Amino acid sequence: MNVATPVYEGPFDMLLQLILKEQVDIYEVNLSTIVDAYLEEIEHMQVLDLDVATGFLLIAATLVELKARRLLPNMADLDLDEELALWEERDMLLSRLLEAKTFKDVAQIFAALADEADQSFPRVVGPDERFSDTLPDMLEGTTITRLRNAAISALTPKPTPTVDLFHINPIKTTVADAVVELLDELPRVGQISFRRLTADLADRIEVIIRFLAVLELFKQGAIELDQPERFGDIEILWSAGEEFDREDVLIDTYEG
Amino acid sequence: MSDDILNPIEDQVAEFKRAIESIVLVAHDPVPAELLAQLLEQPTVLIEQWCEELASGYAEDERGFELVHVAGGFRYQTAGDLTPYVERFLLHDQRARLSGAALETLAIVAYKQPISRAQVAAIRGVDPDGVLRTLQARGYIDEVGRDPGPGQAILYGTTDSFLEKLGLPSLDDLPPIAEFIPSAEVVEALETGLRVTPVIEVAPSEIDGATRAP
Amino acid sequence: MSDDILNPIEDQVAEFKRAIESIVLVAHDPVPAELLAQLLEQPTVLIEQWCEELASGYAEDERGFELVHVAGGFRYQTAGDLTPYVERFLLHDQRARLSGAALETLAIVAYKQPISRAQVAAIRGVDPDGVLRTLQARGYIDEVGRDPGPGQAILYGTTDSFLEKLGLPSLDDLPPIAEFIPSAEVVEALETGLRVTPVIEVAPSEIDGATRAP
Repeated sequence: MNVATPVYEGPFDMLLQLILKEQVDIYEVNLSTIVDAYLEEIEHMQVLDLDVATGFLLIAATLVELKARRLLPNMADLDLDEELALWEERDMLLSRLLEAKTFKDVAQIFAALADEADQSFPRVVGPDERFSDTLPDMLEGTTITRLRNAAISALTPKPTPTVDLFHINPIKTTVADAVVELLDELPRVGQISFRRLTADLADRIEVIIRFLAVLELFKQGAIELDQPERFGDIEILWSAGEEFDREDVLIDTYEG
Repeated sequence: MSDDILNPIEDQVAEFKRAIESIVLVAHDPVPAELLAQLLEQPTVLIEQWCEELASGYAEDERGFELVHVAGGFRYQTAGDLTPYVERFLLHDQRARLSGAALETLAIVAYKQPISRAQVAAIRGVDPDGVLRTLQARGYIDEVGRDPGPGQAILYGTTDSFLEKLGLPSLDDLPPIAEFIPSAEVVEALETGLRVTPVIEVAPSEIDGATRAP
Repeated sequence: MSDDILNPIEDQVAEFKRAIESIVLVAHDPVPAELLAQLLEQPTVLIEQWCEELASGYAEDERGFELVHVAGGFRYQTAGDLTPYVERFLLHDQRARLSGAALETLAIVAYKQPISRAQVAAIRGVDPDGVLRTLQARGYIDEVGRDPGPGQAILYGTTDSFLEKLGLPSLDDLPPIAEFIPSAEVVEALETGLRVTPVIEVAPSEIDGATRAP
């Protein structure tokens, strides 16, 4: 059973995670292991969007070629142009991975900044009724045509906004994935409401998956739950502390 | 805080007064003392006393704002003598102009009234609370009823002043829009257009050949 | 004010600071120092100094609110440690948490703006359409122009709401991107991971299998 497959957000992300997973001893990072792991991950993605597939396959092809070159006993036989092209490919891949890693790290800083800023609530009350006569007419210069156009633009159905991972939609997020995400996130946040936790998810199924993951963590004693009102929001409190054994949870999660 | 010996009760009082300040700061309507009492789990008389102490503290410090007791609750408002500054600011305020988002919200209310906050949110995809409040404060929309269903959501509609400002005799004179709005199916079809989701068969022989290499 | 002799200049300063308090109190959005300078007919540097003095005064008095410089202006907000009280009052926190994908995309737009959809896609390696649409609906990014090249791609940039979301005064206050360039160890790990050094002798048949792969 395939438990706790990391949630990849694209071909770079997948390669990056595969390489960095090997980072225990960097001198043991091995191109062939990486290539094998990469191809294996692609194989696990049973159904792929064509656009997405090309991205993953392009990188797979580059990796395979790199590996092949590494296996060749005699480099002298190679066409020089081909050789250079390959090196170029490799350097490009390397720099893109570095860029991807950079923004992954920035995203974490952003998350921390946003968490801190969220502690304070701004005053957005505006002037009280004593000033209502002073306020200029907001509708001045607004024509009926503008209003009609605004209505048309607002009421035209928008294609369902799929936020996350829609590019690898066929590999539906699993409860196990959600558990992995929560295990990363909850210790950092400490306490959060369920509504807030899922506010950014576009698909109902993703919210449900998160909910099942929360229940799973509750069952494992990693979190405490509180729902002060019926049908009200659920407060999630990380209670497991540092020594919590993540592996235990991961093994026991639902089959996705 | 001036004593060397810590007085826990005094500290607690300071904390409650800070909590009052924070709550009243973000409140759109005057906050009743009873509500503060409930939130802080303290007797109403104490709440009222603390609010008065805060208010006189601001007055002593000659702050540009006051904590006042109006319409059954406490709120912050600007000191009376500063009105000229505030008015000058309001005339410059960005919010004075109707933003694209605000105009869309107003248009939705105009064409779909009576409509609830949640329904507007569903159409716009974002929380319309602030915009609705502004539009209501300006008198362009108002509460026109309650949803009969569970929850009894407030329903909004446009006002006479709205019609007046736009020069419309009645709501029936709003230009029709139905014919300009494509159906959801059409939009979806346009969006997905050429996107295909075939099962990609990664040629097993080639991959195998590659992965089998040591 | 403690002096018996009236100091008109000092009095004027006190008045300006009160005016700042009153203006910021009624504002919906952070008020730029330049706007305050214009309204009060005083130099911006003085405005900024007075705002800082007000802010540190509130901090000294241990008020439940703060005056902060965020998103290019000054605003009142609740003190960070009072979150539980404010949340209890507001009942539910409507502010959205950002997903990992959203944060990464925001990071790219923030540092690379103005940037096109295709450029974001190139960095993330995935189609960013959905995420960009969500971020735009939330008001964290917006279209800031068109690429002059063929195709005239829409260019995105971050908004003031983004700065508010992160609690930053301006884009200049973003941590320098250089700080996030991966460490030498990570670079080496990536480099080693993709290193091509022919080391192993292999049976020719398998090599054929490998090189034929796309």
